[in-house]
Amino acid sequence: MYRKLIFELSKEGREGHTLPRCDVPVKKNEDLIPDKYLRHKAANLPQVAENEVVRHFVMLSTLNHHVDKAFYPLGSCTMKYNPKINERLAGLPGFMNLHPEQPAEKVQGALRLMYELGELLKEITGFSAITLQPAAGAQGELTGLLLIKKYHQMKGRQRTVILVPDSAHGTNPASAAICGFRIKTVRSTEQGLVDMEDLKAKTDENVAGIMLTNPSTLGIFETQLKEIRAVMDEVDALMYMDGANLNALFGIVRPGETGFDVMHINLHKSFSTPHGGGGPGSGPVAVNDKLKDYLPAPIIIEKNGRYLLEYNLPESIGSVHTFYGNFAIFVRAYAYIRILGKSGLPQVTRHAIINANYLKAQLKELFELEYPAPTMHEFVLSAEKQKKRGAKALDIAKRLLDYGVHPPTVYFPLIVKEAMMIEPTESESKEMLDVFVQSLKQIDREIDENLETVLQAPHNTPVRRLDEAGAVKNLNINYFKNKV
Amino acid sequence: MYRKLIFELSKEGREGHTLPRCDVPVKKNEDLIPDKYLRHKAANLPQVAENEVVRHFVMLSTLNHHVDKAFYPLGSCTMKYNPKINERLAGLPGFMNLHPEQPAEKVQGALRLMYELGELLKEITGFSAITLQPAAGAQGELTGLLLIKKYHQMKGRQRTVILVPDSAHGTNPASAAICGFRIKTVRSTEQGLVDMEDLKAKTDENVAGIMLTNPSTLGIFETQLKEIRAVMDEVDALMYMDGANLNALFGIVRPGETGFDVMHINLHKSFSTPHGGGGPGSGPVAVNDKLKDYLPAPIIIEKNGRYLLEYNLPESIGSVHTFYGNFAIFVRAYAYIRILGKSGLPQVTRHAIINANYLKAQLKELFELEYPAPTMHEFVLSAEKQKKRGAKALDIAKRLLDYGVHPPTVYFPLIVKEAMMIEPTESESKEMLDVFVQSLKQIDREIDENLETVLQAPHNTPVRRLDEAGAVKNLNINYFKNKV
Amino acid sequence: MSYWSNSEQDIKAMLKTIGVKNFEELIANIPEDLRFKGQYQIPDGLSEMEAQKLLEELAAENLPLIPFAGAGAYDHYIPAIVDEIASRPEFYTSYTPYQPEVSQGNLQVMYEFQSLICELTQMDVTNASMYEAGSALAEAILLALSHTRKQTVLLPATLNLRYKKVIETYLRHMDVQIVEIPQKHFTLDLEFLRQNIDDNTACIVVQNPNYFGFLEDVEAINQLRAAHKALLIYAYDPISLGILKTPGEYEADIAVAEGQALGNPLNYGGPFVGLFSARETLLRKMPGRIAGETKDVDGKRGYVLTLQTREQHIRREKATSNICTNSGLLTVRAAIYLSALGKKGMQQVASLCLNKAHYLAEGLTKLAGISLAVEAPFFKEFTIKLPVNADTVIQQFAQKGVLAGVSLQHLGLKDHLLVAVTEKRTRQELDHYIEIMKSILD
Amino acid sequence: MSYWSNSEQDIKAMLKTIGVKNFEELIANIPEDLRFKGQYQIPDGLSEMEAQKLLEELAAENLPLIPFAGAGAYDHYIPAIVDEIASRPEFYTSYTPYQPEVSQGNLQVMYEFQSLICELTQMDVTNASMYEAGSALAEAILLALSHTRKQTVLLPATLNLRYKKVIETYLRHMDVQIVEIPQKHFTLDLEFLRQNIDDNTACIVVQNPNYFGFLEDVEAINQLRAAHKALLIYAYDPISLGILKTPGEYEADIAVAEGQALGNPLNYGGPFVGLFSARETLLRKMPGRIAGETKDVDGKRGYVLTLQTREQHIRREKATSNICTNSGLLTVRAAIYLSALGKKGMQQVASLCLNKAHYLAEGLTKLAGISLAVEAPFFKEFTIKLPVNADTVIQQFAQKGVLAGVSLQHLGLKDHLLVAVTEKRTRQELDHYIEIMKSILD
Repeated sequence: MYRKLIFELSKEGREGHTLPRCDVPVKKNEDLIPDKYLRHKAANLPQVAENEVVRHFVMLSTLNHHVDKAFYPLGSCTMKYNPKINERLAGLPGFMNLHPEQPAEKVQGALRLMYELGELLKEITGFSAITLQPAAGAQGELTGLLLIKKYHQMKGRQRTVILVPDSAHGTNPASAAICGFRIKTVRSTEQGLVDMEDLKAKTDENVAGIMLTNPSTLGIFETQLKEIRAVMDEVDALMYMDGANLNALFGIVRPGETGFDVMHINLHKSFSTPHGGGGPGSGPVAVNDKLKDYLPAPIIIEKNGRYLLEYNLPESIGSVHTFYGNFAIFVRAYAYIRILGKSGLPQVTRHAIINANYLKAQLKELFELEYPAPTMHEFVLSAEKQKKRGAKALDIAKRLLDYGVHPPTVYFPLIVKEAMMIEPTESESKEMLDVFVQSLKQIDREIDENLETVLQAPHNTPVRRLDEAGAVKNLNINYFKNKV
Repeated sequence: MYRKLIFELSKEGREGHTLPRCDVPVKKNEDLIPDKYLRHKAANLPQVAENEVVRHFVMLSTLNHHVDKAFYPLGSCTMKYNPKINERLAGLPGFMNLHPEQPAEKVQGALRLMYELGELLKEITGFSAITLQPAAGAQGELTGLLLIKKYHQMKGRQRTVILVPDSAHGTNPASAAICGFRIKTVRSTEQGLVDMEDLKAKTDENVAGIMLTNPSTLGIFETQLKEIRAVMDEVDALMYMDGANLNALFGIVRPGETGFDVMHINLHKSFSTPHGGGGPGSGPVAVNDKLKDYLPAPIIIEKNGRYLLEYNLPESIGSVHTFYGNFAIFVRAYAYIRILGKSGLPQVTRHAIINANYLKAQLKELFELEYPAPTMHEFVLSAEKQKKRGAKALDIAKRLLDYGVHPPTVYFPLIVKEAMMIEPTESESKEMLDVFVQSLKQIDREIDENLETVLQAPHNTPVRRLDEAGAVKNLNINYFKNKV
Repeated sequence: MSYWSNSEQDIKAMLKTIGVKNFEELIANIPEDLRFKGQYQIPDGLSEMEAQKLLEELAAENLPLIPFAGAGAYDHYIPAIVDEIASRPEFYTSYTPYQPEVSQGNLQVMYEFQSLICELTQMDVTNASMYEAGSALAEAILLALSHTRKQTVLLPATLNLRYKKVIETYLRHMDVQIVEIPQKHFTLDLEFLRQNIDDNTACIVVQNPNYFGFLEDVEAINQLRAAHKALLIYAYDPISLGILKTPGEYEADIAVAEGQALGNPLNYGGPFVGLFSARETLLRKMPGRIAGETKDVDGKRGYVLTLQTREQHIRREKATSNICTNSGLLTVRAAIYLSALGKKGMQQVASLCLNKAHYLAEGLTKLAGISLAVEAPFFKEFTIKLPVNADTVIQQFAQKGVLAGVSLQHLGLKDHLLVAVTEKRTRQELDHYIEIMKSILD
Repeated sequence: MSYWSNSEQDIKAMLKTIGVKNFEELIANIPEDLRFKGQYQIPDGLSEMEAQKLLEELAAENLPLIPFAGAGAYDHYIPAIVDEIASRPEFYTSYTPYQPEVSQGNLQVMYEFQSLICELTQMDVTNASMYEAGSALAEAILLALSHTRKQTVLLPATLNLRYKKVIETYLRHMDVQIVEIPQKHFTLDLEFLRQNIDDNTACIVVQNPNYFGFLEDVEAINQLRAAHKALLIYAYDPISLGILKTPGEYEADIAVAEGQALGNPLNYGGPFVGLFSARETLLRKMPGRIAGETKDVDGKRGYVLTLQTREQHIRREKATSNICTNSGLLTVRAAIYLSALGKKGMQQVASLCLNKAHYLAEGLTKLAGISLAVEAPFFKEFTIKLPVNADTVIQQFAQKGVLAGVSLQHLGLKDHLLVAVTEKRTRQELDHYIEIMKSILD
């Protein structure tokens, strides 16, 4: 099969795009800019005809698994269906062609959309204020932690520790570290909940707050929120919720009412905006009254039906985005919420939870279920039994590729050995879930009957198992540097 | 692999699209329309969720060969690159959302575009008048023949015969037959030209005209146009040019200047509008002064910079399209012509002819070249030699599929045995042509070394050789009828 | 902008392989006196950016009005997935599935499209599409003439006049008598039909809802034509079949429709897509391509073009029709549309049209001087009689950004206006329409 | 509208398989006092058609002005193929390539993107993107601080103020001293720099062309920073590198840019895409994902995420950055843009911007009372001094549908206007701009 790099298609003199003629008098570059500022050797960018550029990238696209192809149950990633209408709406010229420095009176629709999206998210999460700025969940975490830091600073104290359960997303400790916090890990109980004894033991006057993912990465709802709140209140520490799993809570729980002070929301997870092969996402941060004055500037305010960007926020932590956040993602999330509406959102959660439980019911015998607590929108199995029979979680994942479905997230969370973290989302049909179950059962049989087939998998993919260690050893991350 | 019918995905109660609530008072259907007019059993259309509808059709799409994938050298089909800008422009709301009954003063841009497209096509073809109405090449032929018929009728005579060379497109005789003409076939010479003796022998007072494809389906330019014209003039018969191969003539020949009275143009071939899996196309018909008064109504006229649809054409043959033709295709063709412009169009032809000759030069030894006359944009090889060694043109075509390229048109034109009609178009790069040559050479070797591989081909396609006879014998062309 | 791939350097190498010095040598056989010697009198080429600006300016010279016009072109909502999928190059840059092994996508969609239309219409067989309704009706008549070997065609005055013109063009050269059945109270004159149908009648074309939007008494027509073994060619609105009796139930021999409403934009009248269905007995003479199910050598289900012996590339002058390229991409759109709306959606969209059209009709006929052209049942389109000239009304509406409808002036009905209402028209727009009309009449 | 697949019938069957009576049983563990008992106070759901109408109305409340504003967001032409390809669900509905065997499309594009940016900048290594320029610069500084283990960061007043605010937010909690280098004649004050740079300086950030559009004397800056082993963080405009000297040639340690200009729409400021390149020596501390070439078990070339030990899902709190989701889809667009324009196109687009910007500047400075803020070389953006308040000028231009530029009021320069000109601005638009300005001043 054809599989070239765009650079290998390049041939001197070919053209992929024609620029317009210059309709003003043309001067030489060096007549307008002193020579010492000029580049003397052109970048050796590809020279490829338009037809070939199109074929190249179309071909590359077909090598990807994607939501519109088949099941994509990556735990914690919420690979749900991305409604096509949202793409159409985000592409409206009245949104797409707006310069961010346009005067407010000429962007009232954009500001209103952002304002209303904020109001909707506040209503859904039960918080009283919000910033839409953070460009992704991890930046939302950073923002939330800066708010917590500010809270303590305003009280004149230096708090240095963030508590993070061992089931947390990897970004949680990383974000806390970037804010200059030390991380203390809190153990989970056998039920997958926060170990209250461990929590109490680790909570002292150095603690700024705790970061909880709820439901946790085990897909388990943390039922001890009131108790955790009480522990935090003793030292006036705050509670941060990683909202990556908000998908599981619509209509059931509003985090702002359960003791949390601040949370981030992944619009590209819970609110169905596309993942774009790794972004852009969007990570708004909602807070309660304790933190609202510290939100990043600008915020959008409404005055007599007109909308404004308010920069004059003396206690703000500053800005985390060059402009106002990922506006085109807001358009999609806004459309999604408005289309589903008041009763549709709770249905999303209902379907997501039922789908997860339906899978779990059929797989919990086949695999080990280390945490048998009630499952929300996702759950974690262990392939320990299979590993003993010769095939690791990784092998099972690779073999699933041959069955045309994407494997679950594997080896995460770290507290489950041979973890397989499965999130079907509400979009999937019973039939698709059944195909997944059958595939796993078949692979399980293959382990006994034809182990090599599993260990050598995948067989039907564009490339087979790739040498990741070799990639590090013989590092080649730049075509031109490598060629030199 | 998943390969279901949309009907097999259907499950009671699933929804693929939600209609808006009725915002006017709702009455029952039977309160507004008497029961005897109503359907009592709903059509058993699929019930499939949006996500699954998307996946179904996306999956189906991936089973198609297409221009944006690889080489597609179907002779006579001109599978050239379809510029993406044309899709963007045809989708402008100011074009796409226009109702055809809008008053002329509110569609000036559309009318101007149609008028200017007509002027451009007249300039390119050398004719003096044009209709854009015909929806495809075959309908263009029909229109042209009706014009020829009208011409003779206006002269008070009944002409019954249309001359068609044996190298003609299948639609030529079919179109003539539908107009009530009898067809007389004119032989080709060994050079692939019209046999002048045969032509003269068959030309008499019954002949209404001759239909010529130029270059012919052999890719050979008919050099005897003046001579043919002279023969036709003797009986006042007209000359029709099938313009399917106009791609080969830009900047070299203007058909209207070479003796033809009427021609059709395939916008979806020469002017790069996409083929849409079999349409829509567009087949404007250009004529000289002899025929201009008979063109279908309406035509677009310009008066003081304003554009109008003129219906008052007393000698018009009528209409061949409900409205004005395939407007969205006009937008694409217009953009294409304006982008290439005066000197770009001749380059199109130059590249198309060089590409064809480059292939021919490398393949004429491998295969038989029955007509060695100079090749324009396409040429026809014969796989007679290969057939003798065991593999027919069909086998070679099927084997080419395994190499990832689409085969040429095979078994056409009928005058070449084991014909393979190859049209590379100007879009293809030298490298792609080289891949094609190498593939054919490889297959030729396989005939000797591994004949079964060729005869059993294709091997790597979504399905393998299909039972076409079985399809006719056990006719199943309607899922519901078959299931009953 | 250029769309060829090779550079002049490549060309040089290629000419060398060919064995010529220059391009001119390759075309030296073309006689001098046939050569075009000048330069095209057309503008210089443009960059993509310039072309976009140019075409945007042209598009801006059009003002899409809110359409209350129908008459064969309807402003129905197009679900986003239709655009999303049909804009895949896998669909729009492919061609006729001459090699079925690499065309299963198009072939299966053709098969599904045929089946969907069959189920919607309750007809036996459907082809893979025609250009649009007008020429599809003409081809239906050609089929009826060929099948019955009779010479008279009955065309009612309640048939879309534009369709009629295309039919006349297709039949003009033939030895066929076209009898127009006049309208009476804006439906087909049954009495006239009774007197004019005879054993020489090949077919009668019935459009239902008819051009004026009103429902014909198809059962009565049917009785008359059955007595004379004339074929019934039934022209329908596919959206209407969400709730209206089907051509199959009316025992139509051929059912034809404009399929634009099924997920295709207005596009100023084209490309549109003709839907063509028939009784099984007419199958072998049916024009157009047909996809059929079969198996491959491994026994796997697959689809091919079938019954190709009807077609011109095999039968040449003996083909049933000359149609070749059709409206493939629009059938992809229609198949997606029908799959997305499904059983329930098609009923709902029809019901919405019905209710909204009646809401508007009721509102309008409350205005002094306006009445329905006839008190007959209608679906989404209806004709009203105005106390003023319809063309003037249309012009005044246009100034307010609304396309009021289609004037029936061309039928000599200067004060009649044909109004269509789809599910897209909101109550606000309907009320606004009534307001404008009121202000014009005041 | 609903986007779940299963019907209530399916749900019934599934609950049975699960072994519960109803959904409520599945969430019975959630304590009552944590439950949300009410109903969301948000509107009822909408059909797709209603949502489209609603959003179209919102979009219509925005009036996209013809932008002569830049300041970090530029209106460059986006070739049609960029939209065509990036709108394929294969790209936009996929995610981080955790399973490289079924993600070779995204991985290879990442590798190509990295290589394209390396070649454009003449830098050694590039990551697979950051959110946007502001936070990318902040991360660059974090990297410099970590690498040098020094505490002072020099930020010139000629840096985009919005970037500066993000940087300050990221650094606020750290034990770092930010020293602002003032501007002098709208470029960085070299004398101040000379006096304030020392061995404790971790890095200096230089934006070139700077916020005001003018070119900095990077060589002079470079000499100063080299003497103190401070890192050079170089913020560039990727379009400018078609003709301007590269960060690589200036020996930058880290080069950062806003990549929006490379085929991405303005989108009211986001999503944008941060370009992040560095010297090879900084690679192991570089934030963000990186794709690398490798082989599969059959020896076939393939691509994987590499150097993941820098990343948070493995290193957790020891990660070099917390960035995870980035701007993947925008890098696909940038890769297509750079591939389509290619070697020649990037030179041309830069040259067009250069010429047009100078044409406008010349035209404007001929008007009485208008001058360039400083007579320094500039690329596509420049600052002018007006005889009137810039905000007023902007308002008056806006009434004519033109975005005149960005006011520098926030820097205390009320009568200064920052104007950007891309290749999209036609001569007619430039002349129109001059005309409007003239009429305001008259």
